[in-house]
Amino acid sequence: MTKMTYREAVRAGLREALQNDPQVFLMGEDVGRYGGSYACSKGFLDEFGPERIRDTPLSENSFMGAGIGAALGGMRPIVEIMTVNFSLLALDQVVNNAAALRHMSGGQVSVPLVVRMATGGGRQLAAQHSHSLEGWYAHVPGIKVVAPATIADARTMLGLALREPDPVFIFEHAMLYPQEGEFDETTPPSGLEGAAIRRPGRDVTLVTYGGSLGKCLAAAETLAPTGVACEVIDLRSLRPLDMDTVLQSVAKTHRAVIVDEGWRTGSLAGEISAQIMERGFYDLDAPVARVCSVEVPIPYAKHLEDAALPQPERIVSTIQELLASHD
Amino acid sequence: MTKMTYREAVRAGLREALQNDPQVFLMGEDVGRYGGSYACSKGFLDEFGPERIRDTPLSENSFMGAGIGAALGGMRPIVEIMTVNFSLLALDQVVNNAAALRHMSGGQVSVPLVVRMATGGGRQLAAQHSHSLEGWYAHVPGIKVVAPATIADARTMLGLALREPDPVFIFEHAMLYPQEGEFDETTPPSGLEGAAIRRPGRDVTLVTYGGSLGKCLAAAETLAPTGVACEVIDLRSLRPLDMDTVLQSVAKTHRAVIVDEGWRTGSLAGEISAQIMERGFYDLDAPVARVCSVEVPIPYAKHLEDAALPQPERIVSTIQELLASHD
Amino acid sequence: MVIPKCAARPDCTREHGLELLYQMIRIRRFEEKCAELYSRGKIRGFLHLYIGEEGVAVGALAALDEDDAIVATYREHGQALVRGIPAGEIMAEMYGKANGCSRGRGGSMHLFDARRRFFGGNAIVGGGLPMAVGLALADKLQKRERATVCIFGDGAVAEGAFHESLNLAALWKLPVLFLCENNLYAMGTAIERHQSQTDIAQKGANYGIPAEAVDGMDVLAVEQVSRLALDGVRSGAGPFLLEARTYRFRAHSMYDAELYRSKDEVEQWKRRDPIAFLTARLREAHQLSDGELAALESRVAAEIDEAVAVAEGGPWEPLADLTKDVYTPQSTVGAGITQATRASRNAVSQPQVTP
Amino acid sequence: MVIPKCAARPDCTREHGLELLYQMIRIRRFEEKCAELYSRGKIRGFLHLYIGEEGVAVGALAALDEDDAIVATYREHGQALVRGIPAGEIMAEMYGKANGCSRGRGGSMHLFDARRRFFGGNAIVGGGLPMAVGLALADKLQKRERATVCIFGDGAVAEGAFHESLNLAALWKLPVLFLCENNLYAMGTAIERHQSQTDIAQKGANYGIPAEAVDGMDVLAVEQVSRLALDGVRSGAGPFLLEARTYRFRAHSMYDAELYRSKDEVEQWKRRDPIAFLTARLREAHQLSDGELAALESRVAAEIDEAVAVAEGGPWEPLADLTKDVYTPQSTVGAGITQATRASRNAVSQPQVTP
Ligand SMILES: Cc1ncc(C[n+]2csc(CCOP(=O)(O)OP(=O)(O)O)c2C)c(N)n1
Ligand SMILES: Cc1ncc(C[n+]2csc(CCOP(=O)(O)OP(=O)(O)O)c2C)c(N)n1
Ligand SMILES: [Mg+2]
Ligand SMILES: [Mg+2]
Repeated sequence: MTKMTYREAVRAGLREALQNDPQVFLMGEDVGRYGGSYACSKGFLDEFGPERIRDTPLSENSFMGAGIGAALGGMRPIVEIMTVNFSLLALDQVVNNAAALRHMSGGQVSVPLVVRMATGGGRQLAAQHSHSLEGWYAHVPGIKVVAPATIADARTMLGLALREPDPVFIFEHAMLYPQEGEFDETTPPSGLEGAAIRRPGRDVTLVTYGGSLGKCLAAAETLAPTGVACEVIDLRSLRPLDMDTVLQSVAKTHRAVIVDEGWRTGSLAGEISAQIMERGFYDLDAPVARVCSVEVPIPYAKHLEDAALPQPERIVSTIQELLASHD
Repeated sequence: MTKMTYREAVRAGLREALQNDPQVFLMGEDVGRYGGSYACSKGFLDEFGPERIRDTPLSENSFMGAGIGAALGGMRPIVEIMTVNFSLLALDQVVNNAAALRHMSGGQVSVPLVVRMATGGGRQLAAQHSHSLEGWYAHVPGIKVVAPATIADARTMLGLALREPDPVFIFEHAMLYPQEGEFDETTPPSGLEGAAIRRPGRDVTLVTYGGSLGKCLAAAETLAPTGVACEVIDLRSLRPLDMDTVLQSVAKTHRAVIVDEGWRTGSLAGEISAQIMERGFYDLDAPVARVCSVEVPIPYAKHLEDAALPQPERIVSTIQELLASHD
Repeated sequence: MVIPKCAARPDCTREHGLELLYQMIRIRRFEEKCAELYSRGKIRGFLHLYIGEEGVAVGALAALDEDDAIVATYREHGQALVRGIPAGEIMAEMYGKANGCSRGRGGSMHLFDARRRFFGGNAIVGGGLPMAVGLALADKLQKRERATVCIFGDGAVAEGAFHESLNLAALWKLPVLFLCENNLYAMGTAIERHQSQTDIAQKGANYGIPAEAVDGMDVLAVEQVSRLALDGVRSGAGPFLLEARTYRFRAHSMYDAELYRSKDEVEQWKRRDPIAFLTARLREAHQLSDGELAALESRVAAEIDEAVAVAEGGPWEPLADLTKDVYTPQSTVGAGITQATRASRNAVSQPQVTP
Repeated sequence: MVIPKCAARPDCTREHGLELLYQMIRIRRFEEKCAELYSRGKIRGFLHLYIGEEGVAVGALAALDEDDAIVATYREHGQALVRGIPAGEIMAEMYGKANGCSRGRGGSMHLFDARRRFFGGNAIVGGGLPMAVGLALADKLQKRERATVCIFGDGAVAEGAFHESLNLAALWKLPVLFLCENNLYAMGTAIERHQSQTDIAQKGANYGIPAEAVDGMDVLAVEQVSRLALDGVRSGAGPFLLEARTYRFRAHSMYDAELYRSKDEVEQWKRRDPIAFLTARLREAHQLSDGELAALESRVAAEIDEAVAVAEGGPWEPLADLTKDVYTPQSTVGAGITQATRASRNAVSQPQVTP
């Protein structure tokens, strides 16, 4: 067991990947001399040299595309987009090339590209720096999307992603980097794709991922003394979705709340709710509820930002209403 | 009553807007000398001159941003992005500026911008030219999103959009342009936002919009002789969603199928299903079903493309299964 | 470029020289206060200081008319102050208060003042350039002889938006002054590592845009070139690209360990402090006494104290108003004229530089 | 640029001249057949003909080695044919058949052949440039002396991707030949209306990239400049920008009424037909007889008949396989090596120009 922060876990995963495979290289804005905007690659430039730790100009669209090309050319690129906010500039390359090339070519090529980016709000960075758009990525066939929420996943998911033949997008919630936890080197890593039950319970299923996992666990903790046992599911992978795990839980608890930092309308939470509807309808004792971000560009002021994002209190009250509605 | 094509309706709406307000101008790739890639602005360059009918270079991100700036500067720009596929290059300006400026400035500015684009598949244009990403736009607070499905809406929605103080995105399904229909000048236009019941029925609610409306009506027609009466709802506006109309219908029919050309996972259809769950759960006799695009980059070959997109047959069989599942 | 002597410039009176100095000191002291308030947790989020670069904003904005427009970046306290947004409103914004210039919704990176045609604070690198093109297009279409100044860093030059926007502006001969604050770094990436060709002014030729580089540490030079450039821009000659060579003395933002540059390099540049430079010039010309300088400083100190008081005393936006201003209430829309339009049409005559 | 006489070029034997002519005629006749098949409904979707521009593809690709890579646009039948993708596979692709070079999934705009390092057919204007940069980066990192040719139109030059990609390639000294097919129009928009500075080769200077313009109607000139450029590119000198000045004789695609240019302009350019030009040169030099030309034509005709037969006879992909190839089956992945990697590593020795 090693104590480490999420940031250190990401860093260790990156370092291991660079050490294990000479084809792996890291490319992005300020990954080198600056050490990474979240310090995840601090020291790497000295350790691995400028060929493998490549500072890029501010050109998100093109270095995303360059990652795709390098993957086609036999390398194993890890592209870092500082935050999901700037990835809007690169979506053409993601959707029209990374996701489509394999199918469009009749299966002749694969694009073994890994892309990492920070996501989410909570640091008072205001409207242009607080997006949670991983749900958009989860809509696109041809790519895979994961969101490590724990130290162990932060430590191991990159390595798993690098075993995939197709593009994998890793979303790291920016609020997680300083969080501390234990990492057990002896536990074999979970697969890249399955969901995980982070807390078992019988009364209500909480489905979440990434930065919202901690909030759900906090809500569960708050409710426990009141006799409400929440089962907390961490999706881990947003595409593909492991709905079997979700549905099994719902079959047991008969109630579900989905917590997702995306704006509510058109959120990934909506998709999960729809799939529970489609495959678990007859297990439900009450309609599935969602706790998402309020539909507003995330404001700077702390009290407004807090009110805009999902919080444990809102999760708790949503669960309480859900339970009340049908007792 | 005038007989016209959807294309002519769009063109007439544009022409009227340009005639009515000297602040209105049209800007986009090949809107001028070429006459518009879908011929919607043919002849306008001669009629309104190059100041108001502006051919742009291939620079989607920047002329979208220029539209935003021109709107801030007191003009009434209509930006045409040839197709939603290319709008991926402009999403940064959409999400980070058009949608956010008003809120981010504390309400000091509005962005009275109208953006039109073609969307959808069905013409064998393959993976990079067949996206239906209007669902992504519908996720973004700060903008409005509409999808005219009828001749009347094609004719009038642009004018209504130009009365809005905030950005409005109009999605015209590319398969609709050659379709013919009647336009009744004497009927006052519906508002920009409400949904419309295009065919009343008591057995099942079909919720759809844009290019899928005709497919739903065809499915309803096919089922009518079998004694199944479908109520077909055309959402018209994708943001905001008129869920009241949907829920009223579901309260009557107790069953719903949502038809949407977006890829299934993370589709707008999922959102509507989730909202029916949240607000109409106890009205439902069976789980809400979805007919969406298969999760594959849209292929070129006709038989594959047809299989990938929603079709009347698939809608019919989905409805039949839904009815069978609970009888 | 020959640096004009202040006294030798017909437009540069002693009063004007003192005004420029005053504005630079205002920015410097204001930001020093911001840094302090940041470490005390009063200001949060990202905070990008302009210290060292004051000559650019003060010089360039001095050349603006009140109905010209400004599009700035996240490093825009200086521009906002010079443009006349009251320091208290700026400080309140950084506190996240409802009396902030963006009602607390924007913070340091999104200062706005539509009445003064200050169109933000944009936190997406390169994101403001297309908008500036559009503002200028609106002016041209409405036959208004005014300019839009679009400010961006050297890092933004690598973005596609730079290329597309310069092409558009040149093609359509739009009244934009593209003002690049070349401080030699995009965050931790030196210009040699983000530009294959590092002479930014030379890039004007790629678009047929006249261009000039100026010493950004010399406020007088910046002002003079800006005036010349703006004369052309306003009179219909099309856009101009001005590269101001400058340096930021502080970290990129409050989180930066500055691993990418040497202390020595920073010290070298500090010797060219734009405030010290102008102070020396004014002294040489016997236009500034110790007493006058002290008076300037205390005027500034008083303004900043007052700004902090405004921020401290400001109210919080009620939570009930969280979703206000996502959409424009229809009631505020009169006959197709939006608020923005009205704001710009009724632009109040406003001193561009507050005393 | 002085146009080199074929006989005067050491690398240009009579056989080579005839080979170039043959390739241009192949493209021309193939596309004439495509146009016919389009009107008969056999080919659907968008179809962009290259007729008039054959000299560019034939000249430039003649200078390529078999392990160089190509990234093309939606107007890529010519490049695909010259690169050696069998005409039957291309035609079958346009029929949407399973024996098409992209299994019927791509159509005219997405011809692929990984084994021949032909990385598509890209239908997003400018979308191929970043990918080409990445392919070249992979070569550089793996110390392989090979080049990537990235083909794009004049219209693509306005996109941000052009700017970003040229900067990246130059900054990192990557082996890319950027080949701009300047046919003076982006769809219906003439270059004067989409570029503020219309000399494309001159834009190399903006990135410190050596550049040259060449007469795209002269296949020999294109080949010669391409060879020179590629020598530098492969040997580590960094990227090169080559502008080939050309013209498309046909509509932009099959739906175009050509309102934006005069018949007269088109006729003027047709007088500079690259096929007629080389034919005349070879005749002057007594290197081509009527009989030889007829033989060439009938060889081409036979190939095209055969291609149509391959397409007509090809099978349809079973509907059950619709979602195949969205993801790579894990079974095809060996020890972290993907199919693409393997394809490029085991690249079969392949004649670059099929006889
Ligand atoms: C599109 C985008 N990419 C990345 C960032 C993160 N970022 C913020 S500032 C900055 C450096 C910008 O440098 P420059 O344009 O030179 O401006 P300076 O900070 O030096 O004033 C970066 C990379 C961003 N805000 N936007
Ligand atoms: C990003 C993008 N915008 C618009 C289009 C539509 N479009 C297809 S081809 C074309 C013109 C491109 O001109 P150019 O690059 O000169 O190539 P050419 O067709 O002349 O060979 C346009 C506008 C597109 N495919 N991609
Ligand atoms: Mg900088
Ligand atoms: Mg062209």
